[in-house]
Amino acid sequence: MFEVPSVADLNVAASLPVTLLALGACVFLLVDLFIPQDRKYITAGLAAGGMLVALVLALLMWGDVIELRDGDTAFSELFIADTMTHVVNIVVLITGLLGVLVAYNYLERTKIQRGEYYYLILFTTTGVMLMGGANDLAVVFVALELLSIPLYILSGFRWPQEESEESAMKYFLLGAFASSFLVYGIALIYGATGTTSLPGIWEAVNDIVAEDAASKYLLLLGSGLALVGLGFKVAAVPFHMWTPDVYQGAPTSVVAYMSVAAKVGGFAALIRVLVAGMPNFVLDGETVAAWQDTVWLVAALTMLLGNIVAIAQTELKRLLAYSSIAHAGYILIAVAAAGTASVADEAVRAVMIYLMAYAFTNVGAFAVVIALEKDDATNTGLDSVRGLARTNPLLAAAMTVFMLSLTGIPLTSGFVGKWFVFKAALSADLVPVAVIGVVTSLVSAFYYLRVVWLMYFEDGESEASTPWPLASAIGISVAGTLLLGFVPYLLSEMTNDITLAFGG
Amino acid sequence: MESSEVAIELYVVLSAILFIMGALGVLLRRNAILIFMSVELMLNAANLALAAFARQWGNGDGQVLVFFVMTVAAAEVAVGLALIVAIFRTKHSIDIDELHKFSG
Amino acid sequence: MGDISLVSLVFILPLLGVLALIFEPLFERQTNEQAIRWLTLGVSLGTFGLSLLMLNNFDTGVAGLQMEHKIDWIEADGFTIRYYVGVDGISVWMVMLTTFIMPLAILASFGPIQERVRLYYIFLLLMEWAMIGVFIAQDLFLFYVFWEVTLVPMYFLIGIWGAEERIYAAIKFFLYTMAGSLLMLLAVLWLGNEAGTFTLPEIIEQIQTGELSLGTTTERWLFLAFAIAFAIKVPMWPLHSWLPDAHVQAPTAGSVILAGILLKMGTYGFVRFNLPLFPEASKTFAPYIAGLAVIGIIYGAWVSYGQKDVKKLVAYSSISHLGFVMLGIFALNSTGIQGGILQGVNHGISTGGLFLMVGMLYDRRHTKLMAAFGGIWKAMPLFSGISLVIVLSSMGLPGLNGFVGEFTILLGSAGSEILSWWFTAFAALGIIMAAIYMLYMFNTVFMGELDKEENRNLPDLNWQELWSLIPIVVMVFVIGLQASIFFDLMDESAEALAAPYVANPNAEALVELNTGDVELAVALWAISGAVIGVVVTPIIYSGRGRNPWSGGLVGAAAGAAGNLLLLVPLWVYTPALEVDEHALPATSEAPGD
Amino acid sequence: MENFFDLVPLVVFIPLAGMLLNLFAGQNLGERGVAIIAVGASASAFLIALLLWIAQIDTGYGAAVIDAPLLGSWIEIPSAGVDIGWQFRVDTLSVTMMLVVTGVGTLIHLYAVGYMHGDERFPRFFVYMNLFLVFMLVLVTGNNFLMMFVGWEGVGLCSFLLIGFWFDKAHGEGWKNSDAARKAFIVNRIGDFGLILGVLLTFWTFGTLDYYVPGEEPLAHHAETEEADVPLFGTGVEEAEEEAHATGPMGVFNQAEIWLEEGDHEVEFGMVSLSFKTTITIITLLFLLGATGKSAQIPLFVWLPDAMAGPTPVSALIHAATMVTAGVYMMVRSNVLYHASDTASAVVALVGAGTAIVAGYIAVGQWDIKRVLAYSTVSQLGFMVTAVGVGAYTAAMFHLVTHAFFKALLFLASGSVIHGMEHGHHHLAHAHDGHGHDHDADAHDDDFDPQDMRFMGGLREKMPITYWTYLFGTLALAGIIPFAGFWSKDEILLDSLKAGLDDGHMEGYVGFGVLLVAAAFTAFYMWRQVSLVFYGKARHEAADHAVESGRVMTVPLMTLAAFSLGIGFINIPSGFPILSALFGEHRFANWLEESVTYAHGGTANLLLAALAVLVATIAIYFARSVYSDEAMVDLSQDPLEDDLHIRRVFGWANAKLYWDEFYFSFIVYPYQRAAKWLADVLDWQFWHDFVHERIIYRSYRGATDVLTEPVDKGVIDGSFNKLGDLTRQAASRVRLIQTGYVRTYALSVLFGSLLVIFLILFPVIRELLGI
Repeated sequence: MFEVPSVADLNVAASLPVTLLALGACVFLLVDLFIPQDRKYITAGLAAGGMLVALVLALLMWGDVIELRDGDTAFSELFIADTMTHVVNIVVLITGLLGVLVAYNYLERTKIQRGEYYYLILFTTTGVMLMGGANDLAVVFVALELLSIPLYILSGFRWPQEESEESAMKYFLLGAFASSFLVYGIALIYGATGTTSLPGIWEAVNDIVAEDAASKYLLLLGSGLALVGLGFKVAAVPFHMWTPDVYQGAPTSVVAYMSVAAKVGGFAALIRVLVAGMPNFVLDGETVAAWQDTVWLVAALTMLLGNIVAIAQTELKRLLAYSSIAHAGYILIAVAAAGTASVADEAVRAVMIYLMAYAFTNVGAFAVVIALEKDDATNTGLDSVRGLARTNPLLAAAMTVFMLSLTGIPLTSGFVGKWFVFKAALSADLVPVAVIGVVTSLVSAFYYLRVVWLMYFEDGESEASTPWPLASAIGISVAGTLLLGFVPYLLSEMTNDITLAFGG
Repeated sequence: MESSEVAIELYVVLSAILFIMGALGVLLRRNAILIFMSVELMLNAANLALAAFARQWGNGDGQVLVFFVMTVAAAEVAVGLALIVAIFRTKHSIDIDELHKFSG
Repeated sequence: MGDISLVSLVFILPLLGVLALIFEPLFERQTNEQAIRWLTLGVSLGTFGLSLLMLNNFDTGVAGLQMEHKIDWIEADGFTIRYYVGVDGISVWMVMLTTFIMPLAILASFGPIQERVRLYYIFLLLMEWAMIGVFIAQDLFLFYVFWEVTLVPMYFLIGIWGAEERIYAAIKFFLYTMAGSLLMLLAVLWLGNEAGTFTLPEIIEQIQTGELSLGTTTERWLFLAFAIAFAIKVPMWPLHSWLPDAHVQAPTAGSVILAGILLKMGTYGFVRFNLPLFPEASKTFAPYIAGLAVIGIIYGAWVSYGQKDVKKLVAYSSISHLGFVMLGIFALNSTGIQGGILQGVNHGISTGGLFLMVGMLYDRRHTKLMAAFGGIWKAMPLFSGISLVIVLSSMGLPGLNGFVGEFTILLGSAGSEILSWWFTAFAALGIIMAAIYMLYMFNTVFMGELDKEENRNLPDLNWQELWSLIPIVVMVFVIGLQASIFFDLMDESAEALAAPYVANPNAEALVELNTGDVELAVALWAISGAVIGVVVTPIIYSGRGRNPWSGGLVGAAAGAAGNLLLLVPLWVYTPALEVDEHALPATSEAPGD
Repeated sequence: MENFFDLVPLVVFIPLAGMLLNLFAGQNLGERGVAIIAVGASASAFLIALLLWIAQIDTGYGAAVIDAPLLGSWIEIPSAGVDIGWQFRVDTLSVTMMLVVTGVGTLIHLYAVGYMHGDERFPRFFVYMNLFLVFMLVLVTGNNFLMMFVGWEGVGLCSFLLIGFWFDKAHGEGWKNSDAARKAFIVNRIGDFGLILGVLLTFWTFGTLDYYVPGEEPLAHHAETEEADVPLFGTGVEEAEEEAHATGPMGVFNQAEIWLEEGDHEVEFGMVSLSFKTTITIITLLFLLGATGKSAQIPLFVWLPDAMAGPTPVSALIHAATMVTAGVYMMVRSNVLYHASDTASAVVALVGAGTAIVAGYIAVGQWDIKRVLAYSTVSQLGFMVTAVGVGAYTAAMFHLVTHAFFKALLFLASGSVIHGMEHGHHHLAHAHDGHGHDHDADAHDDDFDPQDMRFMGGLREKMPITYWTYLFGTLALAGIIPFAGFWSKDEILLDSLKAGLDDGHMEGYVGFGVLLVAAAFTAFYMWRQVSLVFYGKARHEAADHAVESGRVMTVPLMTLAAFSLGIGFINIPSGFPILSALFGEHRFANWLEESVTYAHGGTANLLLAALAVLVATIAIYFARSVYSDEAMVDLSQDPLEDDLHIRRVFGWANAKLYWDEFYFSFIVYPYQRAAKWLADVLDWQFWHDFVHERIIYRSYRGATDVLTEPVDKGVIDGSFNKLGDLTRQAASRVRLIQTGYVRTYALSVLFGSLLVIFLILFPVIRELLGI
């Protein structure tokens, strides 16, 4: 009953970037042993180099420079390398690179310089890339764990310090708790459809819907639990409680990377499982996917609570934590919009565009927080920003660009993301949630503007240290935010031919 | 073949009960290690369900998944215990109620 | 696509100016502020020159867009968003106003602005770039982008260089306008979805050929969404309370640009979007918006008479002037529209002048209270002479620019097929009230005894101030005496725009039947609200220890306003209430929605 | 001679050039240079007016429409058919006005050179005077209502500038002048509100605002039968017929003629549809409102007396001779409209009569020399307006012309008196500072006011020329036989009586009766003034030392005196014994008929003439007896007040019938209080603070407080604690459970998952339950 898969099935070439990076990470694991403590920058260099190679590969594969049959599957249909996978690879590799750049001096300064940091980042990136291309529930689960466990360690990286430990423990406990929900969900889905491979599930769902079999309740329950597990990862509201504490406790360079990577992984999973796996899961008497209303309500809840609570925050990292919750809400709108069959592709593209735009802005914002942070990891309160425009005009200008992009002011990538998400929502007739989205982004204007107002209108003496790697990271993020804002063509072109292999 | 087998629903109900027991365990216990055990319990409940469905559907996917889950659970616990040791060294207690530094 | 059209050049130049300002320190060791000032002035004058070039090869015979420039910007699935700019009769004068006012604002801020000079001029040029963008954008997405972008530099201008409560004013300005514009974002998306494209001319053409016919309710909601966003910007009467804050706290150049150009974006929006895109809804809402405009005229004039701070007085006068502009636009005939646009230009010039004047007084005496002045005419004769001309132009003295605009608007509204003659009568009242508050200001500040010691030896105008006022005086006389130059540029486009509203023979019947009984119902509804307000508020007031009777009036107003607000969704959703469907031969294929 | 008409634009552009020259180069030209330029400009304008007059006589009273050079069309909107251009209209009516304005204007400019000598803002004064001439001539020569409106408000502006000329006088005097100036402008603006609405209505009714299109003749031109009132088209009906159907564009008046003849024309525009008759009535009434504002009639005359705060030449030129007559000119210009609407004419007549009587009565009780003349002007304007009301357009214009001369004379003479008094006053104090005139009245004792008649008396010997010229003016104004006033006033009385008799217009009788009484008042208060100022003995040392004014002031006085004697002879009614043979009959009436279609000269009625003169002489005799030399020794109170019940009557007159108090308490103060309330309470406290701060901003903060505190801590903890207790009981009291923070989050995850599961199963549950 078990035969050895032929080499053609394996087709490792399709998943080159992922496999390359995974091997690289393991090699660096070994190589790092031989690098003395004071020359840890070599590991950083190697990690960055590895990611750069993977990025170049991903770009080439996206551009069909390397000939391979599109939508090709590897590892006997466990992994699929379609355009969406490449886009996810590009986004997460860029975030990884920025994460390394940002962490380079920070670790030195706050005396937590250890080689493990870099290849833990590599492992997380591999996890996200794997999730991007998951074509089977098993791979989804494994990728999720591969993505989460290094993050638990990373958030506890400054372990002698209480906060960091506490945030790691919280993150770990709740992470494990939530992933067990996911597993149980997968089990039930498997129970209902009889297979764990997503195309298989897709056909099974067609039959279930056609015969209106009893197993549809099992399927509903399973997808609900899977939604809980992934909702936690993406920090949607009912499961968001961990985010503020973990973001505040963990070292800022980790948070910078984690806030984007975890989201990209979470949303890739949601798209693979819900949108690719069960788009046709339509109960009788309805036109849209069964799970659309739930996702839609969770999105609304996330936006409302994320934005409103952010207003009362007085600590910068906590404020950015709630803002990242709010932005998860905006992306969830697009995921909900994907429920309507006709709008699925447009909605998925909107998710990817938003993630790309969000990556640059958020990493940039946290990079500025790192620049402000003192060596003993304090001074991240809101008034650490007061009067920055006088002491360090360039940094203040960069922070303003990030804040405007998070608010969604035009000519910044944030606006482009919101434009596409709201457009997808409107074409899927989700008008109420679009209105909530618009109103909450008005609310968000208030607390983002407060940061700008503290920097420019008030005067205080806030000084910031920007060594060259951090400065270049901020430079790249600002360039990315403005470039994507000025020329959204890049984004729309990149995501233009994302079609879920077996959708429609 | 069916008559002598135990009905699939029983397995699912059992795994559901186990799952809920695990969840309550996580909520009520104050000792970190016991919380870990409850999480393991929940994962194993899922394994049970998977094995039962695999038998019912007659294909190997479920069993493959069980092994995945078990290995991952092991890795998870390893990391978890390392964390507990670290916290114990600083706080000299693994009661998770001490961990409430953040607020608001 | 071929050659770069002049319009794009006018648009790009300020951006190049900004980039020059940003990268200028690289070429120069220490930043000397004079160089920055002259560079900015040079760029804005260059833009003005280019716009003059654009003006003289503007072909007055063409109603549609000219000197277009189209580049594909975003190709997403199903729709392409283009960088599509062009200029036609309606927007040519708005662009000219922008390029005309900016050099003056820059020149006038040579003196007062001394700290963070580079940042200041970067924001000014960004403002100019964004404002020109708004007026030439022909793509919904492009328009929305520039509409929002104008907010950011003005937020900083008010916030950093403003007066005491600048932060509060800046935040309020930003949030107020953004709230409106977010509504517009939804409307733009919805319209884009329905029409399948974001290019404005294509959508208008679809609507005119009946290819795209929005149902009455959708059309009304879209009209309202656009209308609210623009009404906040204009500002129309109930949504005006951000204006005094923003104007009073902004630096001189800031309030000149704010009053001169930013407010016109609102009126321009109505003309560019609401009228062509939603003919039926415009016809239905025209009397109510014109009613608000007339209230604005009278309310603005009356409140400015009660002011003690001269800058606030000028700010409220803008509400009154723009009430006239809105009345002109919603007279829905070509005279009214052209009058409205010209009055927009006039208001930009005269109120720009007024704010420059107030700024110069503030720089000398550092107070804006009128009581602190008196007899300035004797102390500063040259300044007072020029101020007299500007005051007269803003008061609408015939022979100057203010009168021409107001007369054409009143002409349009008198002959409008939508507005009853009550609107013209009450609007004409505005002329008297304009004289009252303007002369009150001129009297208390310029005439009377030079009895206060500080006013005795105030220095008269220096060359920057003089040269920032002279072009304004020249334009006041040029428009005042030769208005036809301006009209024949606008005529073709305005006529095309007003065509659907004039051609409909039984428009009168349509409106007559429906406004009659509806007005009665609305009046009763409002009165009942007022009665409740009068009864309820004293109870609340007395509860909080304030004398109950003072609350009565406030309560009445709140009650009435509350009820009226409740009305909006009520009648938008009930097409049955409208008799127009039956009276009107089915212009659109599907009667009703 | 035809091309002389092209000179018309020069009439306006020369004073404009004069004004600009003085404005820019005034400071360094010195008084002489400025005077030369100013007077020269006015004189050359007068010369051109003369040339035009000659050209017209030569071409048989021809008319022409000339386009202004340099300026293209003013407001031209092809799509709406709006085409208003800068065009001048030269016809007999406009030339008459030109002659009056520039003629009297030049004399007053000359006089002002002397009067304003020594004032430090001397050039600025002449800039405003020339600017006034420019606007007045634009008003008079404009060929469309809008150009007239430019002149209309322009002269309002000049009167504002000139009234407030001494705005910087000390001791609150300056503030008083500025407020008077502002009052004048605002009251004029209220009048203009009516006019602008009238112009709007005219445009939409006739499609154009032009009086006449170039080359167009006034239609009812040939209907000149004398006796009966002109039937609509009289003899000239044939030509009118074919002309009527000439399809070309036509001016306002000719279209009106045609439609009147058709009778059933409906005015259709926008939401309005009215019969032509009612439209005409509305237009004429709105024009009347405009005229009352400018020509100081009943409701809006309050600004003229306060306008006396300006220098005397200003009062003479603007507030007596020219500007205030603009309203009358406008009504005469649109006589076709007024003739067509009987109701409007009736209202005009009544307003005119009312003003005449009220102003005449108030003038009796005034002490300020210029204020008496101001009220007398208002009353005389009332005469002219009544004339227009009863259809006697020629009489109105004739009275306008004569009044311009003798009222200007009276004002200049009073200026010379004031000048003399001040001179005496300074001389008295031996501190001959010699700068400026009556704006430094505070030199010695504070209550001395050079304009108050109570300090004058016995100036006959000291200022002989001023006395005689003043006497000439008084006799002319009172309407004594050879003087100009008699002819024009008699014409008006005759026509109003005839309107009553022939056409049965009731207002004719009322007008005649009221005007007769007003004439009596006029004679009385003028003689009262002469006796107070010139007869008896000096009541104040300043009057003792008063000195006759210089030649530059007395020469204009003498010329004006000659005119006020001779100007009456240009329109001798037909059939008058000697003089009609001597000077020709109705020369002025025939002259006007060319342009004013419904103008016609009346025949002489000797009985009525005698009656008018008799009434005047009785009034003078009565004044002479009351104000005899002994009665005027010291004037603590007016001799009239001796008798008890007359004192109350005199008191009311002195208090100006409380018009100002009425306006202030019922209109001005409530407006100000409402403005304050609106600005402070409604707009700021309620709308800005209450709505924005309390409702929007506070709710922002409220939402965040609610969400951050309880949600994070209270609500979730609270409910979970309860849930915790619940589970505790359920778990049969295993050790007391105290939920830590971490588990709060775990609880929230559980709570979240329950929520999600419920939501996702919701459709199924609903289907199961069959809702």
